Amino acid sequence: MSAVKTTGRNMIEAINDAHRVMMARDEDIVVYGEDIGFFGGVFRATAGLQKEFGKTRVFDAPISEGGIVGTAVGMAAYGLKPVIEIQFADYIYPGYDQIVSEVARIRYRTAGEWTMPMVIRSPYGGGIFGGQTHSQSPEALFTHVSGLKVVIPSNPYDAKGLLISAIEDPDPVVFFEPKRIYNGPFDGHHDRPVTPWSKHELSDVPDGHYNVPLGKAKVVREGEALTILTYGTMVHVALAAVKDNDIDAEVIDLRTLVPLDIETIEESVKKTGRCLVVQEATKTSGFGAELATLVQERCFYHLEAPVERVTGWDTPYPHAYEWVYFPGPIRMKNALKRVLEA
Amino acid sequence: MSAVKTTGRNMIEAINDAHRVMMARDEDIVVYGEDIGFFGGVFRATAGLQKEFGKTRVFDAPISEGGIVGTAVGMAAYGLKPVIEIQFADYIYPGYDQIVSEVARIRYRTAGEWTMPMVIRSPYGGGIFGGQTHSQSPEALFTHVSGLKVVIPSNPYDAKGLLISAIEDPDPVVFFEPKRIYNGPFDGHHDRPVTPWSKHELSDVPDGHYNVPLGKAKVVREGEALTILTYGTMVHVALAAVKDNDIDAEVIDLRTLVPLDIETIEESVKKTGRCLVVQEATKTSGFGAELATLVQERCFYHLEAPVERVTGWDTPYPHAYEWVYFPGPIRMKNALKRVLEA
Amino acid sequence: MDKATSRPNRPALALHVPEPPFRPGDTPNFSSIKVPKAGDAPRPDVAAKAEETFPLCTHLVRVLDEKGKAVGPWDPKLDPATLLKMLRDMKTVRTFDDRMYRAQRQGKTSFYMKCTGEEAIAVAAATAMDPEDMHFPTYRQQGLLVSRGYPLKTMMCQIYSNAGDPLHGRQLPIMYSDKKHGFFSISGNLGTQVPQAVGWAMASAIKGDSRICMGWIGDGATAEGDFHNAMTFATVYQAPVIIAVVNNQWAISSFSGIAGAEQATFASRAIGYGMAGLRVDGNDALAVYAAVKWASERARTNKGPTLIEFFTYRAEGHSTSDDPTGYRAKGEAEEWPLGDPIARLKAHLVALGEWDDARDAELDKELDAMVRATQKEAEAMGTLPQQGFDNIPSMFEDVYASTPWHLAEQRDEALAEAREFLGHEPK
Amino acid sequence: MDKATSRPNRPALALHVPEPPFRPGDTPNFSSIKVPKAGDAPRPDVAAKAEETFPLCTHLVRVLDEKGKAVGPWDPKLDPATLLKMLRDMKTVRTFDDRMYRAQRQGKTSFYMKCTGEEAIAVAAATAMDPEDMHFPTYRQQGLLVSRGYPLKTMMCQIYSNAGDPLHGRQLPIMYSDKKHGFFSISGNLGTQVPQAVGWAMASAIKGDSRICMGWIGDGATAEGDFHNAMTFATVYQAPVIIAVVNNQWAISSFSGIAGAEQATFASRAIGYGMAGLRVDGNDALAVYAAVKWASERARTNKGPTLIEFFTYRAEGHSTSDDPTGYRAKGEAEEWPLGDPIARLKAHLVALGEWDDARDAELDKELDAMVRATQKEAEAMGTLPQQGFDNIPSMFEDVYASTPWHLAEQRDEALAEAREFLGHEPK
Ligand SMILES: Cc1ncc(C[n+]2csc(CCOP(=O)(O)OP(=O)(O)O)c2C)c(N)n1
Ligand SMILES: Cc1ncc(C[n+]2csc(CCOP(=O)(O)OP(=O)(O)O)c2C)c(N)n1
Ligand SMILES: [Mg+2]
Ligand SMILES: [Mg+2]
Repeated sequence: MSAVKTTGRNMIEAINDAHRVMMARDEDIVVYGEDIGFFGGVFRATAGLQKEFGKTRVFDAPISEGGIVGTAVGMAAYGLKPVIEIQFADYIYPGYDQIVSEVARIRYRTAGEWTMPMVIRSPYGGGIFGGQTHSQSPEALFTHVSGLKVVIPSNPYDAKGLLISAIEDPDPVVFFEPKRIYNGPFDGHHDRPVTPWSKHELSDVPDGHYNVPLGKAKVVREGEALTILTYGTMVHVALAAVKDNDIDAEVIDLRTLVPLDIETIEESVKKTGRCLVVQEATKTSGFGAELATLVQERCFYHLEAPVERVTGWDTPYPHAYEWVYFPGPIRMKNALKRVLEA
Repeated sequence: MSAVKTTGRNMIEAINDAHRVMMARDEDIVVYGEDIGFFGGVFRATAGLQKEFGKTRVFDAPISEGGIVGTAVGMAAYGLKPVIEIQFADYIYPGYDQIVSEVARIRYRTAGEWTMPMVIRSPYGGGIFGGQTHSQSPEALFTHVSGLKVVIPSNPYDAKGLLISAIEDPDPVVFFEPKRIYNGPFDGHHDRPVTPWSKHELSDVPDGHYNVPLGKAKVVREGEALTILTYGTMVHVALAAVKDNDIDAEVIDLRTLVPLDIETIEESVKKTGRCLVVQEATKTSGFGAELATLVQERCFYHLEAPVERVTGWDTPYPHAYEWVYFPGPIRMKNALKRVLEA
Repeated sequence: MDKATSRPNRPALALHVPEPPFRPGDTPNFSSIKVPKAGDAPRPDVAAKAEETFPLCTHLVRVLDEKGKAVGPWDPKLDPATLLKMLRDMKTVRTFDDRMYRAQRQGKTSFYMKCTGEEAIAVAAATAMDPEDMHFPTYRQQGLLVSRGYPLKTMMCQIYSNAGDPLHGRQLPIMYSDKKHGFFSISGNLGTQVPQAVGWAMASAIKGDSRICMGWIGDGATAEGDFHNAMTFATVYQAPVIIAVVNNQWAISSFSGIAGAEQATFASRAIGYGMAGLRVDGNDALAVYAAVKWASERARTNKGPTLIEFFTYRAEGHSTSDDPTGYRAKGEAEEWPLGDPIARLKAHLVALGEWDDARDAELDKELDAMVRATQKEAEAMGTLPQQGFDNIPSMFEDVYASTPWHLAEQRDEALAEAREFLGHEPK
Repeated sequence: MDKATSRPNRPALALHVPEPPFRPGDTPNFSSIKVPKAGDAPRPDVAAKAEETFPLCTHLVRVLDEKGKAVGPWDPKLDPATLLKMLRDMKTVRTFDDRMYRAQRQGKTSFYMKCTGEEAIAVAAATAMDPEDMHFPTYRQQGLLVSRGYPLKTMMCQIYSNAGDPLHGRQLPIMYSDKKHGFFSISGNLGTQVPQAVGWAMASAIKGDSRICMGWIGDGATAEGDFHNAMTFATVYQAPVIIAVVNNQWAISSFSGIAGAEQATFASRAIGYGMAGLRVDGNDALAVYAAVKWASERARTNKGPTLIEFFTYRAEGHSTSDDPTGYRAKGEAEEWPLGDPIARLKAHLVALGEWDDARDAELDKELDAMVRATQKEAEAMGTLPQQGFDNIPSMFEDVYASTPWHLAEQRDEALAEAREFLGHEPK
């Protein structure tokens, strides 16, 4: 077998390439959303696609998230595969009814006669001084909805491979992209210079088609002292904290929240006996609660300490207090300490 | 002090009376929603109010949950107190954006200059053969949203007292009413005859004004063997299961989910050392996950067994399989066994 | 609250709350409703600019006159066989409704919804469209299925959630779904289907297909944001879609004024978007047919979408859960100025010399017998009270294409519970 | 997917995707835009039936002609002092925008949005309404605050999220909020404010108050369901509200055709609901004033709501995060047929003999100096880079009226973190 050709890509470029690869392979894929056509999207995720695949497969949509999702349901019912962009996750709510009541339910309520293969992509998370309405992490509002898959990549390689898998998946996938790390990984040290993806091995993204499977977590660091369960931007924050504090943690990048890779989680926690779950989202009823609950349900007798949570606070994401809100290095360190010293 | 006069009321009558009492006391209360005016609501919760308080304080709204909540925001900004009805919780999603992005955030984003005192009432839960779209329990989609209070009564006395407190509260309250028990408590035995509220002491509802405070749980049964945390219909199912299986459980009716009465919970679990959380909602990322996580975070060293969950399944609520879906007596019994025998 | 201000030259404001003309106890009198003469409405060319239709948004396309004669430019000049099939289908719907309503009252299922008085709309629309065309219906378009030959027995099995229910007992009665008959799964959530219809039509256009699509919505549900979403997307992309508003005057207990009908017809919404619009006598099967035909030809030739308001009356309660005597005057249906759609189509056939009372009575008998016989067959497969513990694993299927671990665990738990509850292995 | 069907006599469908007339590299030429002569539009009585306004939904209310003369029935005949105040306010807005844009570019804050070319709209609307009336604005109505005398310094402090920011650094720059000035908190979520405005107006009517309300929305955002919700509720309850669509032709990179402007004007939406509607030259301060005055008198006398489309052009990028050269032709603003609103109002004052170039230059200088001085004062209270660790407890306030245990715990944790990060007790 010949070596796979790779190209250095940041996350946006990787996501863009996933679109390109899949649109060339599957004529039934259509891409639309606000500003995604000629302009290529406010984050440039769809740059060049309209030129390459034409206006009827890649086009701007009215500012109506409900209409975007609603028409996508019809398109999927027809037999197309819509890959739609919601400009910011904070603006997904006008489409929430169509997602929860329709996209998620149609396979079930039609006993499989109609299916809803579609990908709803949306940049999420804070760390870019976006204030209350460009910073939210609403994944838990989707993990509670049966019928949806929820995927969150943490690096360019996974972003492309997961997006390809999401597009190929027969079920609807909500695909949240951590916008803070579009252009480079972020370790939570807002006061230190950032490094671009080009310095990171996972920006070496294969050209062409490949899959990172849905439902499979990745152990991004092996360790014995505790297990850290996280996803998105927080993977990098967790890795940095582990390094900064010289802790032999096992760090698991979940990649898919639903369906969850429970095996990898259980195996790890049973080994380490301690667990920390890390989310950027507001604390109460976040996905971390589901993770913590599952871990204690399934690994209780292996646990030497309570499962701890590192999360954003239960407030909106306040513009100027971004770095007080963001679950950064100190919050990580303190939680690690709690878990390890308990 | 003279004895308080009481009247036997089912939950609907208690809720209706709370409206009446409050509307008479506070001219700024307006009540609207689909079919709630002349007709008095599909569950009759607002029966007679239009006649008593006039068409400009009690009126039918267009079938537009987004418009209902959106206009309520404006009314609250003006200085009124809207008490609005969403006909079924399953239909709250078109209003979700206004609730999450506006109602919940306005006090915060205006630094308290504008507040959003309002009550969003909605019947929720299954057990009435309502199928997928008249049975949902979406409370966890609101407990994750900071700025909202979430209240769920389990009997007529609490329903009236909590609704009065919700109306008087300076913050927005999502008030979910377990429709299965509007007319009588339900122990989960769908195959046994139901009893009306009139046979239940908590249907002895005081006339006039009284409060059941928000944020305070109620120990509805004291016990030593384990703590059951639940709310709504499931309070009755839990009590029945405890009785049927002769278990000395402490049963806590949370009444308010946010803000939670953590003291009562901690005190009980630290005493019993075992805990079961019970929700009717679908399992994954339900409010039970937050409860279980909090309990193990705060009572870990008192726990002799994992915190277990009794929940609905991670499927839509299927019409004919209502009693396979519903977390009934057998699911309760098995979970109690797991918690006690672990 | 801050005190309401009253200022010089600034009059006190007042809220207008619409109220229907009649409430229980009143004697309904609909003489204020303007009913244009049959044949009066002009018929623009199918390729006309949208604005040529705007006057029709406040008019009423009518073909059948009081004597049952088809008149005017909208007369579709249908052959008697087609007319007779429509009559038969409409009668079938009504007979079916009556039987199923009773079945619910007898405790055989949980819920039922009739479309009494509105039978012409779905039946004539189905007749005017191609069989390959797609519908995104609401719960009052059972006539589409009947007209397209979907088995009544299967409908009944769905209503009973029994072994013959293609939806495996998952959906509320009457929430049919059938791909082969171009009938999209009915949603419990009002309005959602209309942008979906637009999306389907957009997809058909994207693929250079020739199939068009029709999205249905009630007068009350037009207030949902999704109606606007549908109108916007249909307009922007000139989707080959027909959006049908069935204005039956009521939304449960709320009259159409609560959805905005006091100030404008529902057809007028089209004008706001620059979309073609028609307002049609929904109790006149020929007018319905002609309007849908016109709009479908328009859509089919890439001339853009059409909004059609079907003006009709919900002659019965909203559903088996509803008692309309609580909020509207008795006798409204009888007073309704557009008459009964079945009677009017029958009169037309009689006027044509193609039909008579004897044959009509014969047909009624035949349909009644047929529906009863079908009902027996369906009930042989079970009614709701017997359902709910057979084939439990099916309940965990189709959440996803394949069953993830958590649903597999839950399925096993559910099976164990059922075993214990039943005292034997569930079927 | 199933294969797209192609059938006899059934032509292939095609999707229409709107495309703006000019893209980067093109030479813009707006001669296809019909600009009616100033003074041409009739002015219906304030109490007229809504339908009398319908022709105005496709017309354009204009008062100022090319020579700066005010002509026709919509001439509000304002006194020079008012005109001069409007000119001053519009210039203040522009000067402020320029300074704050630069401040963002200098790294003093995260974000800024100008309203260049649209200054007449908010300023003249504020002038036409009573000071007690309420506004539910979007992010391009800074002119409302300026006209109502809200301190520029406070606006700047909000932009810098500094110690003088009344919103405690919680909101994105320019998301002002001030109750005293009747300026409702700007939302990041498009469209939400319009049904809120209707609700406020309904409340005012319920209480018999005399204050009316104006809700603002951009052309692009009219596609949101909330726009329809607002139109429906406003119509049904005849709320004393004005709904203003600022059609500046662009929504970030999407031209107004993507919101439906190819088929109908935004003012036309009013017709669909039976609401009064006006389409107004948004670059003509007098026309804006006159239209808002008309609509406000209508609302104030319980004659119902009005939809006004202000036809204008977004002369600059969407925000500091946007570079319009990526999607539209250079020079569009200069070619825009309705000119610059400030230049036009100035010309009018000059034509009236109330103003001249010298005084105009003087005013520019004065405003520039004033804004710069204010900016210095504001910056003395801090710019964004210095914010974020002072008064941390405030960040946990106002989530609720009082702080529940979980937020108290989180506050204490945040304080401990800050202590550690800063190496000293946070302020
Ligand atoms: C989103 C949503 N809100 C509310 C309901 C409850 N509901 C069911 S039918 C109905 C009335 C619908 O009236 P209309 O649209 O006129 O249709 P009709 O029943 O007259 O055919 C209502 C309010 C619902 N199903 N979905
Ligand atoms: C619900 C929602 N969707 C998307 C966005 C992102 N967004 C911010 S401004 C904008 C364009 C708005 O255009 P328009 O309404 O015409 O107003 P303008 O900027 O031209 O004043 C978009 C898409 C948002 N803020 N809210
Ligand atoms: Mg109706
Ligand atoms: Mg715009």
